[in-house]
Amino acid sequence: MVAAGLYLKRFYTVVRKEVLVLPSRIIVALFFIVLLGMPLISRNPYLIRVIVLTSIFAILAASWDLLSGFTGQMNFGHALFFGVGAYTSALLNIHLHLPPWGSVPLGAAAAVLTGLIVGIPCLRLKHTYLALTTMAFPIILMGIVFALPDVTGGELGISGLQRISNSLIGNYYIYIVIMLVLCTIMWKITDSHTGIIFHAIREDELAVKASGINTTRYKLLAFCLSGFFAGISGGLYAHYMRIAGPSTLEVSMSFSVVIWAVFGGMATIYGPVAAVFILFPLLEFVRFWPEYRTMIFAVVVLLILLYMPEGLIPWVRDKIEKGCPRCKIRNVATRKTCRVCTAGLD
Amino acid sequence: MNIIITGLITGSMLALLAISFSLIFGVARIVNIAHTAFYMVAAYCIFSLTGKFGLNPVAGMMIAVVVVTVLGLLAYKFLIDPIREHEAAVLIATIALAMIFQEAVMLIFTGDYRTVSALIEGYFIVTGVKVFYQQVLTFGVVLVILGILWVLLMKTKLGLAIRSTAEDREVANLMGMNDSRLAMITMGISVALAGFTGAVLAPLTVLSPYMWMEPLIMMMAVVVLGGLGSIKGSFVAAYILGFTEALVVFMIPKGAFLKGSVALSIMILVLLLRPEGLFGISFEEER
Amino acid sequence: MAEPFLEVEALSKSFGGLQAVKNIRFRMEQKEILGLIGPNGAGKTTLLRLLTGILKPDSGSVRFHGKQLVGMKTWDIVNLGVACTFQNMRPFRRLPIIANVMVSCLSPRSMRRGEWVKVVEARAMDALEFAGISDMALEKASSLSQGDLKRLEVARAVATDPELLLLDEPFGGLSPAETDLMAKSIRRLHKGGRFGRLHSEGPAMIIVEHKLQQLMKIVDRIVVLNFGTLLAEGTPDEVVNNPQVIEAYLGQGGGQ
Amino acid sequence: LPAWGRTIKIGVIGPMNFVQGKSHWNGAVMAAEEINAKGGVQVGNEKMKIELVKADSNEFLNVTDATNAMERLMTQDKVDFVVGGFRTEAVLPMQDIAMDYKKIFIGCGAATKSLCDRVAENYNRYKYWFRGTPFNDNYLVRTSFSHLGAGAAVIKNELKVPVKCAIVAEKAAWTEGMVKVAEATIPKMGFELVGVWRPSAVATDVTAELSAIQKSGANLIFTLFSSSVGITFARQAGELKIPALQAGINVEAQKEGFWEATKGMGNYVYTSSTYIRGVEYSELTKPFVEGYFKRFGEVPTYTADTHTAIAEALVPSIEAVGSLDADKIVAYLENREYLVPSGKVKYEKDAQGRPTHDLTWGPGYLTGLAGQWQDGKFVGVWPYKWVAAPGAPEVTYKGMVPLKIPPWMKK
Amino acid sequence: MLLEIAHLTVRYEKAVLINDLNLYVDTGELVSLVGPNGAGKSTTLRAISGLVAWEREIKRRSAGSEIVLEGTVTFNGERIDQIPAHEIVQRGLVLCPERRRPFREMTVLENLLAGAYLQKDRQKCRETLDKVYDLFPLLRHRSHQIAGTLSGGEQQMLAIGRAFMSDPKLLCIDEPSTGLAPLIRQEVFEKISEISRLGITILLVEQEVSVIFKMASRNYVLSSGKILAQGTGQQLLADEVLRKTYLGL
Ligand SMILES: Nc1ncnc2c1ncn2[C@@H]1O[C@H](COP(=O)(O)OP(=O)(O)OP(=O)(O)O)[C@@H](O)[C@H]1O
Ligand SMILES: Nc1ncnc2c1ncn2[C@@H]1O[C@H](COP(=O)(O)OP(=O)(O)OP(=O)(O)O)[C@@H](O)[C@H]1O
Ligand SMILES: [Mg+2]
Ligand SMILES: [Mg+2]
Repeated sequence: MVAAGLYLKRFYTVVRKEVLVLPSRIIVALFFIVLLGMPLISRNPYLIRVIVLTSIFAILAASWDLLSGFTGQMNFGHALFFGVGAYTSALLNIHLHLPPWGSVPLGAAAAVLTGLIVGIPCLRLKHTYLALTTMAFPIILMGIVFALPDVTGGELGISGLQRISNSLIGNYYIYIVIMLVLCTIMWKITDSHTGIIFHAIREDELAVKASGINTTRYKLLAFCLSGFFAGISGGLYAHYMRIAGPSTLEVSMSFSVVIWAVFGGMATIYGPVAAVFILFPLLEFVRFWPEYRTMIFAVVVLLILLYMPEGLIPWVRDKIEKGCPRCKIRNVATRKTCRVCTAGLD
Repeated sequence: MNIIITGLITGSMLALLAISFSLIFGVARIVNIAHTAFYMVAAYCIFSLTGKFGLNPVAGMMIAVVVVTVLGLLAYKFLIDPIREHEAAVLIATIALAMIFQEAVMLIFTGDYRTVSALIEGYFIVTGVKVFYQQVLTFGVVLVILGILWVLLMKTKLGLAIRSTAEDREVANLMGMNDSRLAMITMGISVALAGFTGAVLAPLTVLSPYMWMEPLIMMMAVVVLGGLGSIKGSFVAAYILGFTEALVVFMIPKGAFLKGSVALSIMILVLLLRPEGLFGISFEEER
Repeated sequence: MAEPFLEVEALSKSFGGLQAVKNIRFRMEQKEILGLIGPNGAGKTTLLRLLTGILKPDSGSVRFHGKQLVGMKTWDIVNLGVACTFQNMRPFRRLPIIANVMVSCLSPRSMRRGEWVKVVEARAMDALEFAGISDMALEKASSLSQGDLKRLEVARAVATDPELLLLDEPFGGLSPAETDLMAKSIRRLHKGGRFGRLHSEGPAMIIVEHKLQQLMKIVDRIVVLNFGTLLAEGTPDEVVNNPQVIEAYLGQGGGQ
Repeated sequence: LPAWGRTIKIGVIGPMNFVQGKSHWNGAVMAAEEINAKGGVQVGNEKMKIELVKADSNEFLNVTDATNAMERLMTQDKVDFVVGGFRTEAVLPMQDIAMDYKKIFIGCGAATKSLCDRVAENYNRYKYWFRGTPFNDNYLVRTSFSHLGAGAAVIKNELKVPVKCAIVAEKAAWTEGMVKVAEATIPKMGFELVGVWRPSAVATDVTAELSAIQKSGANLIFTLFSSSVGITFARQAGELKIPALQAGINVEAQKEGFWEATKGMGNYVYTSSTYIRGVEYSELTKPFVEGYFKRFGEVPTYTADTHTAIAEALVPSIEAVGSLDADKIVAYLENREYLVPSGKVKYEKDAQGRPTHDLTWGPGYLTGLAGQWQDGKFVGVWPYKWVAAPGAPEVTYKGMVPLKIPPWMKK
Repeated sequence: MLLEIAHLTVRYEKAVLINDLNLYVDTGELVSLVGPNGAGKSTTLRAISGLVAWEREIKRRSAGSEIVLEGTVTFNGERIDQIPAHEIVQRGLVLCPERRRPFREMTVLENLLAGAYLQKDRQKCRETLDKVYDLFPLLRHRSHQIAGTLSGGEQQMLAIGRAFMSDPKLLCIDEPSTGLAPLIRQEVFEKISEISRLGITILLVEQEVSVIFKMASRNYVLSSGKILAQGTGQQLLADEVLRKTYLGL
């Protein structure tokens, strides 16, 4: 009892000292709370479906950011990992009757493998070369999928997969929790030593090598990590849709991922996640105007980027917070002095 | 023989698209995904001008190129230029632009497939193979344009300036080069060429609002294979990929749908050996 | 017999038709500072790059503690204890200066297991302190002036905790006063000891420099390159008075 | 006006930016207007009005979107029935969602048989699915071969040469099985098979293929096209005057715009079709085709059979059972045999006698049509004196004309 | 007066790089600008040649950090602080930037030709090219080498040569001697004074105080964005404090 009280107190202190000091952290906390509490407010299956799919794509967008935003290896073929994850889990589920908790991780493992296979030829490519080359991989795989219709179902895909959970709310929580956990992990990764090295690789690879870092390993690591998370999202998607088809490999899928991530703000992880949570429901929201849906979507993206070229989230963040010129710690925009070093903020 | 002709035509088209694409990439580091969308707009322009308003096809072509160029310059000025410092944002902006063009075309012309009649009808026979006059015409025009481009970029000051700005805008300024105007000019040339490609090619293909997707990828493959910024490279690579596609169609007729995949695989194989592309410049230490 | 510290044997490298490094051989001791001079384009930078594996030699061998370096990856060489700086500074422009150095601190050689970010940061800070730019640690590297970039280069190399430090024009772009300071720091580093959390074993060094005045004060021995070949070798005094060196490199009254 | 009871909500789902989806919608609109004008649907002692809900599945571009649209229909719009769907990869998950909510979903576009196999295998879950149009891919093959046979017969008669047949099929799932069957069947039909070509569905240049085909000496080309390659192929073949008759499936050629799209080069293209002006399967055909033409200015394609699905399948069943209860309607509908504008519907059972809710094909039921472009007009040419099986009666629908071969084949 | 800078102030966000700087250069003079690292020498040259304004324009468009540029710069009787960098070049004020900055992927020859971008007269262009080649014979041998693969010193020569190519009235050179071997360095300084004697005005930023003070007619000592002192070499060297703390002699 006492221990519980103590913990509660500790928790409260942490919340007050670490979360409540910055609006962005409060927003993240609210985001967690709202998502987890959603079913208490509404159990509308359509809404739930949209949120679940949004979550799946949020993982995907964040995984792209992990690879491309951080290490600067622009991947224009991210659908590859998604598709491999989806197809692998689908095949395992259909033919070996593996339950989702087995097939999804194995699908992710397959995506990691794909990451390696794609990563090795891409190791020596840079910038735009890499971007344009990666675009080719899902198309090649799509060719293979069509060439082997007996295994892959060709254009029809593999359908009739098992659901992860048969209850609406159960499903919801499984997906939401997985999303929140995975995104937090990704964010943690980028916040660690590895994150710094990823950043540095983006800036100047040769200099990183000369600093004694095995850049090959880190670049492949980026590919594998990104593949892993994208593969999970692919597997989750397949089990949610109960079908894995060639649409998971389409160019438009790869493009969407890039749009989400850049729209939200690259090299942040939370940016792409937030962007998916804005753009995906937006596309649903404009259903009332079907002829202009894509048009509206494109115009919104274009206009926002015109004013916030760094992405939406960094822009918002800069509005509500500002960095201390001395110690670079972030502060609420309304403060006059820094909360740590008390330097003047204007 | 067939392989040669098909390869030549596909190759020339790819070369034109790829070179005009890498032009603007070269100067302003803009990866213009909407490039082929401009090509589509030009094709539709011709369709409506010749089909709906009954204009003479040549006049239609000219107007189409002008329209597309103006469109391209406007888009550049108001949508791309303001965010040019942010490569990723530009990238998305051009994707969005392509989507907008696609949707606009869809709204105006619907999603039905359309065709445009050839400038010269008919065909002739070489070594037992039927060749359309239109194809020959296209091929000839493309070669001429490529030649002009070559001279423009390699032999004139404009070309020098374009390549200088591509490398270091700040220093280019110190040489008296107006980087923003150069970017504008290049964008104009680039888009005009895309429009021109669309115009010449319109009679040979089927128009649909999604027609920009297919050549986009092959175009990028050509640019990468040839080496970014290398005109010679794009030229050679375009024909390599063009012939590859043609070969696939002939060697494995049942696998004709694989032509794209095969061509892309070849590109990746080449890049494995030469990461900077066929004619790209590389620094040994950066391998 | 103990292995020589560094032994370069018949090292050659050519670019296209140009033979940048021709059949170079020299040795150096653990406790030495070696100056490497020569006219522009003599192949000094190329030689350093060959030593660190950034470039692959056409032939020849480099032995470090008896270990063949040729064919090894750059990062492995760095982790053996050979660090280098770039003549044309290559900072991570958009990262804070401290993060620039942290990358070096994160190399397997320099990193101790399970070290927290804070500790790594402290060590990076010490390296910056050494180079004299710690006050700007949190600024972006892109805002550094030419001279400060040079110092950042040195700080990065030092942070890998090297046994052999290859400095490519460490004084380039530094003002005379700062050159002296840097020269002093380098000497101090060579003596070994502690720099805050940074522990220095007193690395051997090869310094490429055109500012001979300051160079002479810190080096024990000088190697002169010309057209990729070894022109002369000896103590600073010997080299400066070598007529060939004077003709090819110093010029009448140069370097004084 | 009678006092309306509640409305019957019918979701129409399809790729609304594309012709297929537009036809889905048009057919449904026409049905709803006709029924509402007649005073609505008599359910028990209530008159109910039909209300359509349009859902853009965007399924060609984005399968996720399609499922969201379906979910929305189910839970937001709370429709009672759904008609539509086209791309199989999208219809499969859409079907699942409809079944989750136990709503009757009449598919009007996807031909894949596996959609109906699901009904047989798991009746309780999938019984709410019915095939509306077209008949499944197996039958599609059978009709196509009949068309091919008819074409071959004309060639044999007029030219007195042996028939050499080339197969040209776009690379897509639906052609996969058909190509295999065709490769096996064509030699059995007594023709020489000279080769198989598989261009991409959106190829814009097939001169390479055409030259090869001409070299192979083919005089009959079995085409399987559903996409833009149909236009490219027909146009370039016409321009190059390839001496062969194109027969089979060319979806683009079923449309009014084909003549214009090929600039007249598509003359003599011969393709299966569902509706042709002037051809009548039954007494329902003419009012439907002419009405549709009057209303929308074009001849209905098979996705416009949402009209049939609503007006002939759903509404009469609702009226007969006197309720909107899906289970009751299913039980009634699956045993019904009824006239539709394209023939007569009877739902099939599989070999083990399990209901599949698939459509029966054959003389007297649904057969489809084939038409040919003859100098700017698309006319019906099959079934023309068609004998389905030895001894069976000859079938010729009203309004048919004889098939022609391109004059340049005659040298 | 060929160039006059009055009350020049440059700020990057909150950092003051140049603070109320006044400076002038007369026609035909060779003026040097010296000072410790980070003093703002390069920034001054960048401000004169319009690059700071150019950068400000870009930053403003991209909503990035804010740059403030105040004060007047007069060149040849005309205010140039408001006109874009590429037009300043047209008026004859040319900057050879620090850190060499060659066009890495172009050949040496192309680099030099780019320098002569504004030169309309082909014949003259060829002549200047020959002059540059005479100045740095090494470049002649390397004229088809990709500039990025040149050695550091060779790149420095290229950068100076490229600036010469634009036929300047006032040539601003930022640390030309970095990375040059003593022999070449001597030569470069000789050539610079030669050019200066030919009537081209030169504003030189250098670290080699001992050499520079002998060459320059006047010198400015810059520290923390402010002018600390100015005068001939002898005057400045006479000041003990200055010598010790700022010039390191
Ligand atoms: N990648 C390359 N391709 C072609 N030539 C090269 C390459 N790298 C260097 N060189 C040439 O090799 C020679 C040696 O260059 P290096 O950089 O080693 O000179 P250096 O001695 O460091 O000169 P400096 O003192 O000017 O820096 C130079 O002439 C240079 O032009
Ligand atoms: N973009 C920038 N943002 C903020 N501060 C900057 C920026 N660029 C330069 N600075 C700062 O301005 C000061 C002056 O820089 P500048 O490059 O003019 O120095 P310098 O006198 O040329 O030094 P050096 O001799 O090292 O080249 C430096 O302290 C530098 O850190
Ligand atoms: Mg060097
Ligand atoms: Mg400077």
